[in-house]
Order: sequence, then C-alpha cells, then structure tokens
Amino acid sequence: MDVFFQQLVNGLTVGSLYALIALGYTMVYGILKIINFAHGDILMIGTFIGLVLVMNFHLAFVPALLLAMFITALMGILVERLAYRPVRAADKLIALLSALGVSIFLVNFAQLVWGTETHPFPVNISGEPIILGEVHIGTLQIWALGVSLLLMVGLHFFVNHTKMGVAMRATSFNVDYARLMGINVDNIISITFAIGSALAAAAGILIGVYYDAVYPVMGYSAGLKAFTAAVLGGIGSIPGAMLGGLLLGVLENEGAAYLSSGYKDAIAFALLIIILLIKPTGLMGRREQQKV
Amino acid sequence: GGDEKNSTENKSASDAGKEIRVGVAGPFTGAIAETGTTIKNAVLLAEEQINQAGGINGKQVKLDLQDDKADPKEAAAVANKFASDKSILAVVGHYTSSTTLAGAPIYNRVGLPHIGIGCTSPAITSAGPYTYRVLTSDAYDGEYVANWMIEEGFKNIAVAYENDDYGKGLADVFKAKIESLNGKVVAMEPYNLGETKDFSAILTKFKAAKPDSLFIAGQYNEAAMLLKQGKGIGFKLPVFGSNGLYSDALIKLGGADVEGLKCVGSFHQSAPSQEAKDFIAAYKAKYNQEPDIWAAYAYDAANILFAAIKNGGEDREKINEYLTTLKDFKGATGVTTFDENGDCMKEPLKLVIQNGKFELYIK
Amino acid sequence: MEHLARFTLNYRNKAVSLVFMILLALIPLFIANDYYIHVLITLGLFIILSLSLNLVSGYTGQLSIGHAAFYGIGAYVTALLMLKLNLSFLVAIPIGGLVTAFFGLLLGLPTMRLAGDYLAIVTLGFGEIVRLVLLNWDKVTRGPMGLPGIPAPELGSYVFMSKIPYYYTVFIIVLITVATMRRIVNSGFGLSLIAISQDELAAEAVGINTLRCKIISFIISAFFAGIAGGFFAVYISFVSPDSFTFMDSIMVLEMVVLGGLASIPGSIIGAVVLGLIPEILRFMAEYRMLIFGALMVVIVIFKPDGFWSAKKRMRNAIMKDLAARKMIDTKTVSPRGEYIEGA
Amino acid sequence: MLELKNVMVNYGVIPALKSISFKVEEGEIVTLIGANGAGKSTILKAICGLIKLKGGAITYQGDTISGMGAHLIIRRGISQVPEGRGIFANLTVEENLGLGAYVRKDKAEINRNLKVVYDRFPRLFERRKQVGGTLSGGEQQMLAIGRALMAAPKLLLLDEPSMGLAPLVVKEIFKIIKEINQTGTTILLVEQNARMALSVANRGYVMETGQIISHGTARELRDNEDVKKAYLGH
Amino acid sequence: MNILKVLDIDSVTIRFGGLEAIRDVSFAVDEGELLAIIGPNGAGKTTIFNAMTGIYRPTQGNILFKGQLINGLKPNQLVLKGIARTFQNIRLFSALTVLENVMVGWQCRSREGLWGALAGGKRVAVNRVEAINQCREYIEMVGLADLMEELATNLPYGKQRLLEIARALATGCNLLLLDEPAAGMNALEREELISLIRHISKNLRKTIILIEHDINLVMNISERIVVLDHGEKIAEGTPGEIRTNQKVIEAYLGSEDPLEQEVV
Ligand SMILES: Nc1ncnc2c1ncn2[C@@H]1O[C@H](COP(=O)(O)OP(=O)(O)OP(=O)(O)O)[C@@H](O)[C@H]1O
Ligand SMILES: Nc1ncnc2c1ncn2[C@@H]1O[C@H](COP(=O)(O)OP(=O)(O)OP(=O)(O)O)[C@@H](O)[C@H]1O
Ligand SMILES: [Mg+2]
Ligand SMILES: [Mg+2]
Repeated sequence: MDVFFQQLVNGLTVGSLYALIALGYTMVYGILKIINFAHGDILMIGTFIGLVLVMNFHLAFVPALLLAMFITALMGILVERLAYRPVRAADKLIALLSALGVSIFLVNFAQLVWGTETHPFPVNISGEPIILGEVHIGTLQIWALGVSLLLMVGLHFFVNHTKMGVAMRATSFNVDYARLMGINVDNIISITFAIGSALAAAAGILIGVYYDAVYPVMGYSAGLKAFTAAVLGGIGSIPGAMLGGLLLGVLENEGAAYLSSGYKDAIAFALLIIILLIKPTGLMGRREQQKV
Repeated sequence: GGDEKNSTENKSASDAGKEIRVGVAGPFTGAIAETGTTIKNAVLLAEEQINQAGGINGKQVKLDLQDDKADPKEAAAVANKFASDKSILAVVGHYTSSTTLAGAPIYNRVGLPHIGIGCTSPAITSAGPYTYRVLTSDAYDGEYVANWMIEEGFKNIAVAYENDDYGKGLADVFKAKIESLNGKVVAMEPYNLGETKDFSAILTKFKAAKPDSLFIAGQYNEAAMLLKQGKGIGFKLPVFGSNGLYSDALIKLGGADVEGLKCVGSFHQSAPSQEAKDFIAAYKAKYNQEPDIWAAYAYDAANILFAAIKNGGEDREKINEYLTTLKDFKGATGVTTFDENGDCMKEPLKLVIQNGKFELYIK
Repeated sequence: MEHLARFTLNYRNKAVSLVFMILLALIPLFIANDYYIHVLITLGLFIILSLSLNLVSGYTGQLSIGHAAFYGIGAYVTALLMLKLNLSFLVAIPIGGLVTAFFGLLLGLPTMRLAGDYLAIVTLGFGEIVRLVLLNWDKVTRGPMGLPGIPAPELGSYVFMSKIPYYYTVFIIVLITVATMRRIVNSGFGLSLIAISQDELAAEAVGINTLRCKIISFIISAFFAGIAGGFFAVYISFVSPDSFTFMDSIMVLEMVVLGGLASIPGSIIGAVVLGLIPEILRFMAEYRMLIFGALMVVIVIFKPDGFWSAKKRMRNAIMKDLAARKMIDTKTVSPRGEYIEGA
Repeated sequence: MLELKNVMVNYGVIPALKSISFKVEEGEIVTLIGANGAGKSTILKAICGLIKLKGGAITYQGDTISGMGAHLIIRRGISQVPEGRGIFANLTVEENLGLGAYVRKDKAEINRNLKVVYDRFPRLFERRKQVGGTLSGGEQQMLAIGRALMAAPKLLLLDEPSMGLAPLVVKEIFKIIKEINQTGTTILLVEQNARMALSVANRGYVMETGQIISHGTARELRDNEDVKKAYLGH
Repeated sequence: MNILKVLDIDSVTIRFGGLEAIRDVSFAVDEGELLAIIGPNGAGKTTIFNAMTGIYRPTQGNILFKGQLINGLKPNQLVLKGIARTFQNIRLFSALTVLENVMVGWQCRSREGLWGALAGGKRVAVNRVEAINQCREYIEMVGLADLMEELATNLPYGKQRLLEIARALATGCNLLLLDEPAAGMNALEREELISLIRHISKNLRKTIILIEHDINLVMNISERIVVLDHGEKIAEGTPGEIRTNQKVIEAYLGSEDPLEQEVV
C-alpha cells in the first residue's frame, strides 16, 4: 500500500505538470485547430531561460520563474507571428508542419547555445519532506502541485468568466464571425499563445527543478505526454486538460509500479485509446454539435 | 558532423595516395554528446601527434569524423559511408554497443576493420572478424563488480539497468554471478538511455524491496538523476556502478548525491603507467581539462590503428591481419591484447568518488 | 519492363515517363559512388512510405501520425522470418507486408468512431505502443539491442554484395507502389475516398460504405509501409526500435503534406525533397538541423499548397484516362486542361 | 453615410466585384438584389473588412474605412448578420448575444437591450442556455439578428435574413427590420426575396455578375419589367 | 394495408437529451406520391428526415420502408435500399467537379470494386464510360450541363442545390427526400426547380418528400401535405385542406391568405 500511495503522490505531481502543459496545447488547439508541436520546445526554451536567470543573473526562484514566464510569453507571441500567422488561412496540416519546423529549429538552437548535455537546475527549495508512514512528499512536489493548481484555476476563471475569455472561445469557433463582433482576432490569438507559453515555461521550470535536469530535447517527451493528456481530457476543454493530465500521471505511475516500468508509456497510450473509443471526444470534450 | 578542417570532403584520386585516411564514428551530437566531445578531442590529439612525428610512412594522417548520434540507424548510414569510401583504411568506433552492432555487419561485408571504444556488450564478441574493441566485455566487468560487492559484504542488491545491449547484458551477467555467490538480486528495473527522467517509480519499487546496496548498469546521466531523486524520497544506499558511470560528468551532475559511489574503469589520472601520464599531460596541454576514460580508449584505438597501418600496410586486409595478432599494445588504458574474437583482455581498476573526485579505491 | 511500364504509367505522358524511368534504371551505370546510391535507395524507401501514407491521409483524409509503426512491424517481421526461419527475402518481405496489413486493419477499426485529431492521437498511441513493444518484448525482439546481422539477400547463387542490386530492388518496389496507388486513386473507389475526405456524412448519405473504404485504405497503406520496412531491414541488415519513432512518422507526414496532399507526384516530390535536404545540408555540420527547421517554416509559408501545384490536387483521373483512350468525348478542352464533354 | 467608390474584389484571379459604386444615406433602408453569385455577400464582407479590396474605396461617415481591421470598422457602429447566420455553435444563446455587445461598455444599457431582444424573440429566451449549434435554422436566424441588435448599430448589414424561415417568421422579421430602421438604424439589406425586400426598402440596387445593372427607388424597381421578370415572379 | 406504402412512419419519437424534437408522429407515403412537410422553424422537419436516412435513430416507434423495418440502419445501407436525400445546409464534395460529385452518388451502383480498379482492363473502362454517360444525363436533367467540369465549390448557391439533387438521383433511389430545395433561389430559379421536381416525380416516377418554406411552391406541386409544429403532427391533407386549416394558419401561415406577403 505504501507503494500505491507513494506512486499516487508521484503521479499527482507529474500529472499536475502534464496538465499545465496540456493547457497550452488545448488553448492553441481550441483557437487555431492546430496541434502546436512546438509547444514542448517552447517549454524547453522557457526552462533554459529560467536556468540562465537563476545561474547567470542570480535571481531567486520565484522572480526567475515569473520573469521566465514573461519572456517565454513574448517568445510564444513571436513564434505565432513568424510561423503560424502567415499560414493561418492554409490547410491545418500546413500549420502543423510549420510548427514542426519551429520545433526542430528550437531544439537545434538550444543545442548550439547550451550544448546537448544535461544541465542540473540547482534551486534550493529547502524544507524537509512530509513523511506519512513510508510515503515521502517532497517540498518540490508540493510546490509543483501548488503552482500548477493555482495557475489552472486562474486560467479556468479567465476563460469562462471574463469577456476576453468568451471572445477567445468565439474566435476558436470561427475567426471571421468573431471579427464581425468587433473582436481583434489577432490580439486574441497572440494572448492565447502568450498564456500557453507562459504556462509551459512554468511547467518546464518545475520539471527542470523536480528532476534536476534541463536539456534541449526535454520538450519532446513532456510535450507528447501533455498532448496525450489534452486529448484524454477532451482537447479544447480546459478542465479536461487538467483532468487528463492528473489522470495520466497517476495511471502511468501506478502502472509502472504494479506492472512493468518498461511498459509504463504503453499503458498510458493503451488507456488513452480505450477511453477515446468509449468516449470519442475525450473525457470532458464537448462534441461540437453538428446539425445536418 | 565531421569537423570541417579534419574531414576531407573532396578527395580526388591523386590525393588518396598522399594521405592516410581513417574514419571516426562517435556520438558527437545527441543524448551522450559529452562523451562524443571527449572522443573527438582524443582522436584529434592522436592525429596531431602522429602527424607531428612525420605521419605514417611519410604520409599525413587525415581523420574523417562522422556523427552517429548514438543512434543505430545513423550508425548504419555512417558505416555505409565509410564502407563505400575506398580511401578509408580503418575506423575508430562506434561508441555504444547498439551502434557497433549496427555498423559491424556493414564493415564486415566489405572487410573494413574497426575498433569499438565504449561497446561492452557480450554480443560483440561474435560480431565478425573485422570487429575489435579496446575494452573488456560486460561478461567480464559484470562478474568483476559482482565479486567486489560480495567481498564488501553486500547480500541483497537492487539493480537499475539501462535497457539496451550495454546495460542489459551487464545486468544479466551480474545477476547470475551474484546468485552463484549466494547473494540475492532483490529488484531489477530497466530505464531508457536519454529518455527516462522520472525515476520515482523505480525508486519506489526499490524502496519496497529493502536492498542493502544498489548496482547501476548504465551511463552517468541517468545514474546522477537516479541518485538525486532517490534522496528526495529517502532512499540512500551504498552504490556500485559499471564503467559507464566513470565520467567526471557524473560528479558535475550528481554533486553530493554521488559521493562514495564505486565503479570500475581501466584508466585513471593517477594510473602508474608512463603512457597514461604522457596522454594526460598532452590532453591537458591541448584542451585544458582532464581527459576521461572514453578519451583514453579513443586515443588508444586510434593509435592501435596507426600502428596497424604502419606495421601491416596501407590496405584494409593487411591492417586486419595485423590486428588479429595484436599483443601487449601499451597505451593510456593499460596493456591491450586482442583475443581470437577481437575481444580485449585487460584488468579493470576499482574506483571511488571521494571529495568530488574519482580516486583509486583502496580498501 | 515494357509491361511494368504500361502498368505504371498513365496513357498521356507515356513516352516522357518511359524515358524518365529508363534514365532512373541506368543511374547505377553512371554513378559509381556507393554513398550516392545509398541516398537514392533511401529516397526510394521514403517514396514508398509517403505514397502509402498519402492514401490514408491525403486521399481518405484520415490524419495518421503513427505510420512508422507499420514500417517497423514490416521490418521486424521480415527480420525475424529471415533470422529465425531462414526464409528468403523474396518470401519474408511480402509476408512482412501482409502481417503489417493486418495491423492496418486493426488501426482502421477506430475510424468507426473517431475522426480528425482524435483519430490522429490514436494513431500516435498505436505508433508508441508498437515501439514500446518492440523495445520491451526482448525475448523476441531483443529489445533496444535490435536484431543485427540480417543476412544479405540471395537470389539462387547470387548474393547481394554491392548496393546496385538493392537499388534495383527498391526501384521495382517503387514502380509497383506507384502503379498500384495510381490504379486505386484513379478509380471509382478512389473517388469514394476523396469524397470521404471532403464530407464523410454526405458520402455515407449517398451510399458509400465509409467504414469499409477507410479500413481498406488503412490496410493497403499499411501493406506498402510494411514492404518498405521489410526492405529497410534487409538493406541495413539491422533493425532496432529507435528507427521507428514518432519523429519518423512525422517526417513521412511532412513529405506527404509538403509534396501536396492527395497527389501521387506530390508525394514523390515531397519524399525526394525532404529526403535530400538533410543530405545536402550535411556539410553545415551542427547548423544542419537548425537550418532544416527554419527552411521548413519558410517552405510552408511560401508554398502552402505543397510543391505540386494545387490545381492538380484532389483530382481523379478516370475521365482523363478514358479520354486519352478515346473512349469518351473530348471535343472541347477547358482552359484548365480538363476535358469537357463535347457538346 | 456609407459610400462605395469603384470597389473591386477578386477571389484569387477571378473577379467577384467589378467596380461597384453606391451610396447609403443616413436613415435609409437600401436593398441589394440579384441572382446567386452576383456578389452581394462579397460587398457586405468588403464593407466589414473581412476581405481586401483590389481597388476603389469605401467611406463611412466621411472616413475611409477600407483597409482598416474588421474590429475597428465594427467599433464604428457597423454590424452584420452574415450569410449562413454565423452563430457560434459552441457558445450558448446567451453568450452569443453577449458577444453582439462586445464593443460596448455600458452594462446597464446592454442588459436593457438584451431584454428587448428576448421580448422580440421569446424562442431565444426559452433556449438561452442551449448551445447555438443545436438550434433549428430559423432559431439560428433569430439569434443572428438578435445578436446584431445587441451592438446597437448605426448601420446594420443584413445578408438574406429571410432564408429558410417560415412565412410567419419572415413577415415578423421584415416587420422588425422596419422597426429597427424607424428607431434610427440605417439598413443595407441583401435579399433573394426581392418582393419582400422592395416592400420595406426606400431604394434598391440590382446586381448581376459583380456589377450593378440598375438602381432606383423601391417603387421604380418594382415596376421595372426586367426586374419583375427576373426577381419578382408573377 | 402497408403493401402500397413506400414509407411508413409509425409513432416515431426522437429525443435529444431532454428535448423532444419529434413526438409520436405517424404518417405514410404512397408509391409515386409527392408529399410536402411544412411547419415552423424547429418543428422537427429536418429531424424526421435525419431519422429516415439513418443519421438519427428514433427513440421510439418504427420506420418502415417498403414494409421493412429500417430503424438503426446506417445511411449507406438505406441508400442501397433506395432512399436518397439532399441537405438543408448544402453538403457537396467541394473539391470535386460537378461530374465527379454525381459519380460519387453513382458509386453505390458500381460493380467495379477495388479488384476491378486494380485489374483495370477493357471491361472496367467500358463500365466507367457507361457510368459517366449516365451521370452526365442526370447533370443535364438538372440543367448544369455547361458546368460539368466546374468545381462544386465554385457554383453559386442555387446551382449547388441542383447538384445535390443530381447526386441523390445518381444513387438510383426511388424515394427522394428534398430539404428546402428552393432556399436561396430567386424567382426564376424557383420556377425551373418546380418543373424539375415535377419531371422527377412524373417522368422518373420517384416518390418524393419535400420540406419547404416557400408556400407557393408547396401548394403548387405537392399532392399531400403534413404539417409539424413543436415536434407534433398538427395536420395532414391536400393543399386545399391545409390552406384553410385553422391550426396551420395559427402556427405557421399567419394569415388567411398565405400568398399575401406585403408588409406595408
Ligand atoms: N471564398 C470564395 N472563393 C472563391 N470564390 C468565391 C468565394 N466566395 C464567393 N465566391 C464567388 O464570388 C462570386 C460572388 O459571390 P457572393 O457570395 O458574393 O454572391 P451572392 O450574390 O451573395 O450570391 P448568393 O445569393 O448565392 O448568396 C460567386 O461567383 C462566388 O462563387
Ligand atoms: N442533434 C441535436 N441535438 C439537440 N437538439 C437538436 C438536434 N437536432 C435538432 N435539434 C432540435 O430539434 C428541433 C427540431 O430541429 P429541426 O432541424 O428538425 O427543425 P426544422 O423543422 O428542420 O426547422 P427549420 O425549418 O428551421 O430547418 C430544434 O429545436 C433543434 O434545436
Ligand atoms: Mg450571398
Ligand atoms: Mg430544417
């Protein structure tokens, strides 16, 4: 049972980080209907920015986190301007390719600047772990869980209860109709990218600190998992992304403990497929009602 | 990719006779590019030294560096490139077992001798008559560490291994030996090189199995992360490792959490031999840093090939004939002899991390 | 050869294409460099892969980002058959294709309930699961160590030693793939596939069994990817799970999309261009992939319809074919070069 | 109030509007009638800045608005009920209506306006929590008009508001158009139902293949033999 | 009793969550008949079409086609049985040409299959020629002969509706369901549409069910009318009967004279 609870804690920790990244996928998908394959790499750059701020500029953790989120948000806007806006009218697959191009570019850029090796992220978030029986809950885990939940709740409120949020959802349905409402669609899209990228930077830094490892291809697996989580929860749905992330984290960690750690990811994907077959729009995805 | 000044892109037929060309295949980019860099440094040093000494038979040596990214598919492509370039006489590489196994059939098909520098899988023993390596097989190392741990009095051992030729081969041999010595492997968990970052599941399982010590059969990156994450959930044990852990990067990444770790290797800064001392001095002079074990292996591999070209002849077949009979080659990593399978026979060193440095282990 | 040519070519461009094919067949006589031939063989493999994915993702409109799984299954089945049962590559590769086709059927089934990006994630999941099984089922696959030493193909007493026989083998497989794909997409069945990609509900409402069509297109697609995988295994003589990753799937999709969706020449061009760029950029060493990434963005911005012009996309050539054979009226030709019924 | 001068629009290389010029004066109802594909909807899109002009200019209240971003044009008090209704299928009826007032800031006024819309279309009030995508065609049309009214526009562009509506509702809608106009909103009405359109309009323009072929007061057009034959039926 | 009925709707109810879009509706259509369904917006007209074509499944009740229960069959199966339709919101294959759109409709009659396509040969080619010629006839019938090679997406709205009709006919149906075919057409086009529908009904002897808001058109061509309101059938009868039915006037027509359309 100790193993079960320890893995539950571990699963919730990673899960909340998946969820945070998944939100970025979901928001961009919601609005542009493209899977932003560069999202994971934006996360990676954000993490490196955080690392540079801590190591070279000697900022404390929280200011570094916030500043990195801000810089990454700007970078998200820039990426959207350069790589997505020009192909917005084209086939969705074209935008997907553009995203892939950005992804490849960012990874190799990071490799040139910071090398291919793994860097430690030496942040001292000290404090003794909470020990319940044999279960350890690290300070970092509490941090990761706390920060992600806070950001998620904030985002949920923003999207559902503000005028900008409704405008965002309107834009996600149809850009031209949104324009006719007087919505500045370009701004809305920029804001979406900014928020998604900032959340990714936050998640990336927490991941970097949690595993004490920052490296250029870190966005790949984080991105893949988060994307899976977003679909699991119902892509386009914000609560879905949270649920999907947490669920994925817990399931794969319990799966790794009780089945085989080698098949850990396979378990996650098999579950995803089964859930989608039962509920084709993910756990919380609203079916886009299409009347004929 | 190949370093521009060293790889010769345009070799016309007339050049071919004026210089000696040797291929080097290593992980110059990718997950273990740090190792790739030291390999590159070492072979370039060997190249510089031999050319300053007048080259081979009066001809300058030109290395052709190709990146296999530690990826077997890339390795096959690189092997194909070398195999089809008739002016390449021999190859240093590859580094990992998987890449060596991917390249070996291609080299053996065209009769191109190559010397592996990090590949310790037992499978390489039978890879082919043109395949050699400058380090011992895991079958040998695994048993060696198993003996060592039993000698130190450990009985219930957890094993974390890299899920590939290297780690798995090592872990299997290790487990068999431990059991034959009446020890017990209480848990054995794989992880993937360059992919696994979250060791919490593995650690939680280890913790539940209550071992008295841990053996890591893998590379330094993962070992550092494993131990650091272990601290977070209150898992701290005496740790032993394979030669994959023997890199300063382990200490850089792991910091205090790898203090006291013990592992094997066949090269150390304070090694007694003159060859080792000379190599360390030259490497430091050129790169202003300490060479690691892979640099030493790569350096030896390059020099063995230079010797083979000089003594055997400028011909793939003749080089191979020379290598099959290589005996007592004195290099930075000790004395190398190839057996009939192209396997290397040499005694490893016992090492321990003390005060943030690898030291020779003295009981 | 003549027969194959007839099978492969459409009637209109017969002469031009025939000359082109003969030139391709003669290449090894002109280029003695093994490296170049290796690159050509790789391009051949890319062409088969992109053509096969094009059927599912281009024509039928089912986004698949797990295509490398088929490639991998074909490669492993072929490798195992040759290593364990000592089968000839002539038998092993087709069996590999058939086994892969069965997995195509499996992956086609979810299209019953899923479409678009949800289907895409299932294909991604499938791809990852296949890779993880290859990685972890080590009793059969040797896990991450892969299967080395796949024997060189033999035809009677002739053993493939140089690259040239491989070149011709892949050349023939490419020709067969092109010919088959041509016949499929330029048929009534192919028209149904395009209809499904345009509006599935409408297609169903005019009597098309959409599920059956989608599954068949997955089966055919998987079959050819499996064949490509089998050839890859034989050619490289080594297979390991990391040759069949998500990134490989994405690369193939890229070829299809950049070439121009639902276009056979497009897929071929896409495969050739995207296959060549990294080779050409090899001299740039560390900057190679950086430039490749940037180039991709630039290409899609300036060629958002793919390399093959948009006007030629999504067209079914039944009419063109029949017109060329003088079986239907071709009195008037519209400015776009399409046949209009003679008044 | 609104003036188009030699407006040209292309879709790709195909010209959809070939030098269109017309005027709408403050307080008028002006109708554009014409066959399918004549370019009526294209004109409305061009006015709102949804498509770029190839030539010519559009002025509104004396300022040139062509070339401006759509959101800036809408902010000046132009509102459109687009062809095909343009309902946000993923948003509830209430959220759709709320977006109509996106550019407005006066909360109290907006709420009053909302009540007016619900009074006019009680069906919308019944379904205010239903998502727009599941409404019937007619309900969607009501929602689209209601939403446009939420902007309290000075100039309202209507693209075929009667399409797919029951006769009862059609009449109702035209009555509402008239009423809206009487409260001071200028209206540019695109219609297939030329008979109805000319019955409410002050003036009309007749279009064919991207050009205006005739214009006049509603009565003149109704009496025009060609117009009668092509658009009014017998 | 059902022998002559082509279609029999038997106490059908369709619910969406809590919403009852159709409540206990019954009516039948005779062979060769031209029946119209009218009713206010949201009455459930399109919904009942969707149930007849397998897009929705009735929550309760039965739908019989030529005496056979067809609840729960899939749309493509129903096409094979002989039911085809057009859509209220046009759904063409926009990147295909007019001729190709119609040929897609014809596919369900093709015997070529995948093997035929792969084998090729003279016979396949002859079959294709035959198919093309038949499809061309349908296109000529709806009056799009000069647009044969135009992409569907480039057609004006009214012509797209005609193309949908041609595509439906190409399936070889004997029951044709038309959902607001006149929407978006001008007076001239409407007249042409009327004669087309008459032609399909009289000369091709197809049974037709028509949803339409253009009361003139409905009164003009239908033989019988079913009126729905709020998911329920409120009237059924000849155009003459419906025109004077008080319930229908209240719910739908809005005044004694439905032809009176002036407002001012
Ligand atoms: N997005 C587009 N791309 C290409 N051509 C278009 C596009 N939209 C409209 N067209 C073409 O431009 C012309 C004018 O179209 P428009 O929609 O303005 O006509 P309309 O008068 O509103 O017709 P309708 O009564 O059918 O709504 C038509 O020939 C149409 O086919
Ligand atoms: N898929 C669905 N989910 C929820 N409600 C639906 C769905 N389809 C239809 N409805 C509802 O059922 C009712 C009937 O819709 P239907 O489309 O059949 O109306 P209609 O008679 O065709 O109207 P119109 O003349 O406006 O097209 C409407 O209130 C609509 O909102
Ligand atoms: Mg219009
Ligand atoms: Mg309807």
